Parts: sequence; structure tokens; C-alpha cells
Amino acid sequence: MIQYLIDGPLWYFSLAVFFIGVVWQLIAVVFTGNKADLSVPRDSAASGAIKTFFSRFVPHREIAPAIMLPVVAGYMFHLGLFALLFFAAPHVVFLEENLLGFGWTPMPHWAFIVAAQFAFFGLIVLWLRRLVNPVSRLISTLDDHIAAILTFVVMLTGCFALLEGSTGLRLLHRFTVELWLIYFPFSALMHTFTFVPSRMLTGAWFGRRGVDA
Amino acid sequence: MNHPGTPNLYDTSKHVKDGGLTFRARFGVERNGVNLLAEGSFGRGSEIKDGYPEFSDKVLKKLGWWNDLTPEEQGAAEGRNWKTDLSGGIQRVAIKHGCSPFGNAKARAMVWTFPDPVPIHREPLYTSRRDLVAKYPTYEDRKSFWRLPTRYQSIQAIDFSKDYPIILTSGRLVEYEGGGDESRSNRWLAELQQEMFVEIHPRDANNAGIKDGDDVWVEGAEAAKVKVKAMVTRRVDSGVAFMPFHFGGHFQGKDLREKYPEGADPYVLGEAANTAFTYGYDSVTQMQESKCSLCRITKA
Amino acid sequence: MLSLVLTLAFGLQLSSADASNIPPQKPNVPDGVSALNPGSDLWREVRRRDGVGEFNEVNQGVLVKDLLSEIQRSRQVPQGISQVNQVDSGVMINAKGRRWAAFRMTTLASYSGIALAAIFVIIITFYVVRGKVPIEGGLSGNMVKRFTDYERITHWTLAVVFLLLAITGLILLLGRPLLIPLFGKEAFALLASASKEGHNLFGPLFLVSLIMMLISFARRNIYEKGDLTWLLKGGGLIGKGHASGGFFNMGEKTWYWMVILIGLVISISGLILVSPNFGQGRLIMELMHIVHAVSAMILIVVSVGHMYLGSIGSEGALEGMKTGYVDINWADAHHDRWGKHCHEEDLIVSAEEYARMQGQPADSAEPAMEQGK
Amino acid sequence: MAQMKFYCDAERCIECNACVTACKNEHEIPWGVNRRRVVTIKDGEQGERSLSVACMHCADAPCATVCPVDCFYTTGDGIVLHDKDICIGCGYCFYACPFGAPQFPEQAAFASRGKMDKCTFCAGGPEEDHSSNEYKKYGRNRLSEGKLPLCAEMCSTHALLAGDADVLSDIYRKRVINRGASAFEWGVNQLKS
Repeated sequence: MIQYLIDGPLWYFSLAVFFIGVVWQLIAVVFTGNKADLSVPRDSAASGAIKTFFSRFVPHREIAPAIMLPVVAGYMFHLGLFALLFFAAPHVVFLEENLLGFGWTPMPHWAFIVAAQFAFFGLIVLWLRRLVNPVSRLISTLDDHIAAILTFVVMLTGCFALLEGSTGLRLLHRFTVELWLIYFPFSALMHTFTFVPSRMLTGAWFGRRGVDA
Repeated sequence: MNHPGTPNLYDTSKHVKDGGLTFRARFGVERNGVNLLAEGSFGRGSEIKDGYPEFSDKVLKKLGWWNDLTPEEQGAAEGRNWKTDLSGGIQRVAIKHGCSPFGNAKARAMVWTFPDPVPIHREPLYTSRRDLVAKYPTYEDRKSFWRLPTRYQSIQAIDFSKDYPIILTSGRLVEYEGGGDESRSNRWLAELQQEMFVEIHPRDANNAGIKDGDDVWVEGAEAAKVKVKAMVTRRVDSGVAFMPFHFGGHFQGKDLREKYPEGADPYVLGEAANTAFTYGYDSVTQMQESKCSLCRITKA
Repeated sequence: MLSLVLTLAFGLQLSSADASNIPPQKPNVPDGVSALNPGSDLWREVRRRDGVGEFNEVNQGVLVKDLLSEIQRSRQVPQGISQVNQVDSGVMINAKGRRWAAFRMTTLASYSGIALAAIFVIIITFYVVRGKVPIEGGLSGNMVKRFTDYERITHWTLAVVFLLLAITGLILLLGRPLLIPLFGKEAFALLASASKEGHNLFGPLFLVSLIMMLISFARRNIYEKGDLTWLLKGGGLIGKGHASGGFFNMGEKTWYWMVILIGLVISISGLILVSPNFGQGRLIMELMHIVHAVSAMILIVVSVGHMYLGSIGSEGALEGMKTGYVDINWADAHHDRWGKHCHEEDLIVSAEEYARMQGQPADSAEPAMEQGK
Repeated sequence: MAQMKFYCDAERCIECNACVTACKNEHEIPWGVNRRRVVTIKDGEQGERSLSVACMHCADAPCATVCPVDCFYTTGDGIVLHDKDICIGCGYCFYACPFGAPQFPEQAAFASRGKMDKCTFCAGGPEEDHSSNEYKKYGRNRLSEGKLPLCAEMCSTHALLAGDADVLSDIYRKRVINRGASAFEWGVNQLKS
């Protein structure tokens, strides 16, 4: 019964919540709008937006040494997770069968494990930094912690199901993924999509004023 | 007739119908005045207590056994011998009288049409035993051997064993068959023999600095090279190297897998042993020499 | 190195002299007749090459020295050959495996279980008897920075990974005798499969965080002159007086080097165990498993002591790793030389300053024990 | 009940690997997994002997002793089988087995070996007999069809015998009696005689 539930309705429900939630949030972001900037445009907002979007991938020179740890751990985690998510053999097969209909060549098994190790290490260090650093600890809301821990649990159950031998562990992993999808639109996980408009908005805002943000 | 089969081809201790048989009178009855038929040796229960030629309708008539044939058999056997009488009547009657249909002749390995009527040892063209060359010389070169000029003496005269000291021979593997293409495409057989190898005696391997499992170049006496795995074993004697000949798909170290038509390449590819073998043709059948040649084995 | 010595002693003490190498008897045949029988000679050789003395309860303990000698001997005596080219496919009979299996399930599992239970009992009785070691003169509220953020992240990463590995490892080792009766085979199989995958994946992470730990803490853990006296005085746990210590006292230094060295041994043997694709034979894997398991058990048992001492055992200890600041009285009590250094360099942060750093509004500057949201 | 055993007669085995191939073909065993293998000792030398080695279905199986998840069980016929659903692929049974019988589909990095596969004496596993599921996991179940393992049936020189231990020992005793001194004679060192 549980298997039917997890593989069936709950999966589609969580997908629905995810897509509708994300779209809803993005629309909300767009339609909140902001006051028109009445100043004379000194430079093009668009180029500012694009420039800022890419410049934010690299930490500012001055504060780089201070935040080197979160940047490195951040990239380790995100790149490990994306490589794992989109190029791990079981995931590629899953996407091919359940969602997209087409597949691509997956990473070899050892690369999949190394990516997972990078992701786990990055996430642990990032989450510990959030707890250890007094400033980030103060500004961390419960939602941040839940998002981090939930992602960790999803990855951990994924690791537990590596042997692909028992349906029980696969279901557990899929169930945590479903929880993650449902929680996604209401949490900081939205930054997966909102970081694009937010950087561009700031970039455009300052670009219009000719400021190199 | 319920014949039990003939386990031993030449066995005069049993009646022909029980599986006995005599030597075949294949080469006629007489040569140079010497009687080729058997003298004083005959099968058990044979009514003819001496040698006799192959059976044909004339022989039966002369022996007076022609009437043992049924009329239809007589019709079929008229003007024919035991090989061409499709009714099998001649064979039946011959066996009924205890004789073997193909006659009873002397067991003489005397093939007068061959260069060596009686087989004798002739040292191979590429040999490291120069002493045997003098004792057992090979044939003279022949200008036209079925219109093909074929060299024997002139090659044997050259001493290759200085730069190619090791005797090279080839042979079978139980896992593969023939050229190996089919059996190397069989998943279970291919897994048991995954690499083309050469068997070297530990002493030769030691002298050449080769360990078991190394890649080695086996260079034949005519400078063709094959790159194979070394298998250091005592199966071969010192100074001898053995190569199985079921492999193909590599040529002098280059893997030619992409040349196979799509999806037709076997699981296992390897050097063809005969690449490293040398000139030499049998004096009768023109069969190429793939059993004894000379080679040099160096670490790849 | 330490753990290798321990496993040697561990193995040596357990098993009596092992009668496996029977000298080749000469067949009792009158001299004139040579009745050498290659058949039986062959099987005697196979038996000796892979053979073991009669396997009985007495010598079922694995002799690590025996395994080491077996590994060399397996290279001298020519192995058999087989068309199947896999690991050890040339070895006809590997009787050492059976002894390792018996060792793992009887000696290793039971001793580990006993050791684990023992350390908890010791800690609880110690807590009941001694209770929380208070700081003389109570907390002063003035704090001094002990660990930077990076150091604490390193410590806690190693701790998280270690705990995860320890739990999954113990599930694999002691799961069968303890958990199968509780959950039944199917459920435990899920747990064990999860533990195995988790253990294998997090193994290398332990090595990485171990190296980070080595880099950031090695300098302050080098033994100094005063450390021996610390040891002689029982480190202040036993007896009255207080042993003097630098930034790290002798106990903490020993624990640090134990973690690093035994940790490295565990990691290396673990890496060998986790990568069977380099064709190492079973003997090496069995030996690595013994080294891995015994060293890991040592580390786990001692780590329980460390966790106790660092949190409940002594007042104010956890603050160092939790916030990076410790009370100056705590420093003077446990690490007087470092305390004196802080006084001289005036590194002390007053209570109000500390409260403000923790983000409380300035007026409610009660002692800095409670902070955070 | 019978006590099923294998016995390979070293005097007869000619290391032709027919048993290995038959087993792989019958159970569709993937590349790299060999439930049975032929090991040759002193290859090419005096007294060369070969043996076909696979799971010997020990009475007190070391693999069953060491398995962390206890997935082995012995049938009434003394055949040691295992449950692939429970197996976690840790490889300990391979270390413990005197004959190296347990096999793993992959030997890749991070000990990803996949589920253990081993000789089942052609008796399948804890699945419903003749179900496709049983065939996929454990291969053919010949014993429930009243047949003996295919490797023994395929052996060209009847070196490999499989069946009830008493029957096998009778067969082998007759052979030893027939060989009588000749085993000695064969054994006598030709170099000296």
C-alpha cells in the first residue's frame, strides 16, 4: 500500500505542489514590482543586470579570504549535488522513465560516489559554519536549518539506497524527495530559482545608475 | 544388417559383420611385378583365405557369387563396383562371405606418387638445429610446383637461428575452434581466453627479462611481429614457444576492431599466430608451414 | 602503528602455537624402492600452502603474524593457474578465511561488545562517584577566545562523520547477534545495506576531515616538558591536585595523536577494504579487516570517554567547542599555562562585551552562559 | 535425506572448463562472475593436477558464520543457499570461503560489488520454484526437476561428480580399487623409474 502511495499519487502530488508553488512564488516576486526609478538613466540597466549576475559567482576580492570557506564548501556542495542529481546512473534512468522520456550517458559509478562525497562534505561544512559562526547563527531562521537538514536527509537516504537492491530503501529515498519537493516552494530552497531575478534586479538597479555593483 | 561399427579399422580377429576389417586394396593388385594384395592374412570367417581386390560385379561373377544378389540388386549392380552400386548389394554379398567390400591388401605405406614414397624426416626450412640440416636435408627448390616456383633448399641453407633463436610452434585451445571468430563471439568461451598469448619456458623468459603477463613482441623469422601476452610456463620446453592460432583482429600490434562491420566484432580480439609464421610449403599438399618456425621474443 | 602493535598483541595472546606447518613426512618405504607419489605429494603441498593445522576451538583466534607470514608464503609457493582470471582464482584452498571468519564472529564481536558496554559502565560510575568536575571559584563570566570558527568546523565535521561511521560500523559488526533477534532478518537487511553504503561513502570523508584536523591542530599538540608531570598526577581526574597544562594538556594531546594515528590506520585499511578493484588477495583483505576493526573499536571506546569529558564531565568545557569562547576561570583551572598567557596578553573579553557579541541587548548582561536565540 | 556434495577426481580432470561454461550458459551468469572455476596446480610439470572448484556446500559453512546479515540457509539436502534480497554485498563471505565460491557482479571502487552470487547446486533459491524471478536471481532449479547439477552432467571425463555423498564415495572407491597400484605407478616418478 505504501509503495503504491509513494510511487503513485504522493509523487504526482509533490510534483504538482513543487511546480505550482515555484511558479506561484516567481510570479509573486515579479508582480510585487518596485517603485519606478525616476532618475535619469546614466547607463543601461540590462548590461548592469547581466554583469552583476555573473560577477556574483566570484566573491569580492576584499572579503574573499574571510568567506573562502563557505564559497568553497558552497561550490563543492552545489556542483557535487548537481553532478549527482543529473548524471548519476540511477537518476538518469529515473528521469528517462518517469519524467523526460529521454536519457543521456551517466557518469561512471566511482565518479557518482566522489560527487556524492563532495556534496556531503560541502553540506556538512556549510551547515556547521552556519551553526558555528555567531553572526550566521543569529540570522539563521528555523527554515534555513530545516532546508539544510532535509536536503542532507534526502542525500543520506539516497546514499543508503545505493545498492539498488531493496525497494524499501528506494521508497524511503523517494519519500524524502517528495517531502523535499513539497517543502521547496515555502522555504529558502526557492533560492534555486530566485537567485537569478534577485541578482539581475540589483544589477539592473545599480546598472541604471552607472554603478558597478 | 545391424552392423556394430568398426572400432579398429584393421582388425582381422573379428568377422567383417562383427566389426572386423582388412586393409583396403586401394592401389590396384600389382606394381613392378610385386603383388600388392595380402598374402596369408585374411579376416575371420572370410571364405577367401588370401588377398583379394576390391569387389565389383565382374569379381562377383568370377567368384560365382553373382546369383546371391536379388534380381533388383543384379540390375543395379550391373557394370558397377562396390562404391557405385547404389543398392548396396555387392557390399552385402561380400560381407555375407566374410570379405571386406574394399578388398584385402598388404599394409604398405608405400606411396610411389609422393616425393618421399615412405615418409622420412626432413628438417624444416627455418631450424635452429643446423646439425640436423646436414643429416635430414629438405627437398631441392622446384621451378614449377603446380606452376608455382617453390623454394626449399635455398631457404634452409640460410641460418636464421642466430637472430631468431627460439623455435616457434602453434596449436589449438580447447575453448576456441578454427579461426576463432565464431567462438570468440561466444560470451562464455571468450571470457575463459581473453588474451592472445605466447607460452615461453621460464629460462627463456628470464633471459629476455619477461615476467608472466607482460606484453611481448614475437618476431617471426621473416620479420613479421605480433604483440601478445607472455605466459611463462613449463608446458613448453626451453627454446620452444607455443602460440594458439584462434585469435585475430589485431595486426602487428594495431587493434583493428573498428574495421569490423558494425556489431560484428567478437568479444575477444588478438594477434593472428600465422602472422609470425614463415614461408614453407608441403611437398605434396602445398599446405603452409605453421608448425615449426623460428622467432625472437622481446619485451614490448 | 600503535593499533598495529595492539592488534599483534591482541592476536598473539589469543592463539596458542599453531601446528599448521607439518614437516613433509618421508614415505616409509624401503630405501631401494622410490615410491614418490606426486599425487599425494601434490595434495600435501596444496594443503600446506593453503593448509592450516587442525582447526579446533583452541587456536581459532587469528594470528596476525600467521596471516603476515601467509601473505609472503603465498608469493613464494607458486599458485595454481585458472582460466578464470579473478582475484585469488588461482588459490585452490584458502583455509585462512575460515579462521578469520571464526575470529570475527566470536572473538572480535564479543570483545567489542564487552569493551563498548564496559566503557559506558565506567563512565556512568565515574559520573555518579565524581560528578561534574566544577571549576574552582565558579564562572567569572569573562571569556577568552579558545577556538576559531574554522577549527570548530573541522572538529565538528570530523565528529559528525566519525559518529556516522561508528554507528554504521557497529551495526555491521554487532548487528547480527544483537539486532536480528529484535528486527528480524528482512528489516535488519535494510538497515545493514544502508549502513554498508553509508559507511563506504563516508569513509574517505573521515580521512579528509582527519587531514584538516591534522593541519589545524598539530602545532599545539606537540608534547612539552610539563606533560609528563601531568600524567604522573593522573591528570587531575584521580587524586586531588591539579595538573598544569598548556593550551592542550597531556591527556588531550594523547587523545589527539590517537585520533590522528589510529584514524590514519583505520582510513588506510578502510580504503584498501573499500577498493577491491586493485586485485589484492583475500589474505590482505582479512588482515586489513582485523586492523580496521580493532583500531576502530579502540577509537570508538576512547571517543566515548572524550565525549563525556568534553561535555558532562567538566563544567564549561563544551563552551570552547560550541562558541569558541571559554571562561577565564576554566582556563586557569585546566590550562593554567595558557590561562597565564591570556592574562599577560590581555585577551580577556569582559562579560558585557561578550554578551553584545552574542547579540543580546546590552542591558541584560547576565553571565554569558545563556546566549543564542 | 541425501547429503549433496561435489567431488572432483583429480586423476581424471583435464581442465577443459566444460563445467565452467555449462554452468554459465545454463544460469545466464554475467561476465566476470564464475560460480565454478578449474584450478591447475604445477601446470606443465611433473604431477600436474587440476580440480574443478566451486561452492562445496560445507556442513559448517564459514560464509554462513561470518555473514553480517545471516542470509545463508542450508536445505534438507545439505545444500548451502542464500537469499539475495537480504544480502548486502559486503564481500565477507568471499574472504571466509576456503574455495572462493562467492562471486560478485562488479568489483568496482567503493566496494560496490552488487549482490553475492554463488553456486546453488542447481537448486535455485528462496523463490517459488521455476518462477522467472528465481531464474533471474539464482538460475535454473534442476534439482526440483529431479536432475543433477549441469556441471557434473557436462563433465566429459566424469571427473566431476555431484550427488549424494554416499553414492559419490562408492563411485570413487570403485575407481581407486580399479586403479589399485596403478595410481602408485602413475605416481611413480618416471624420471627415476
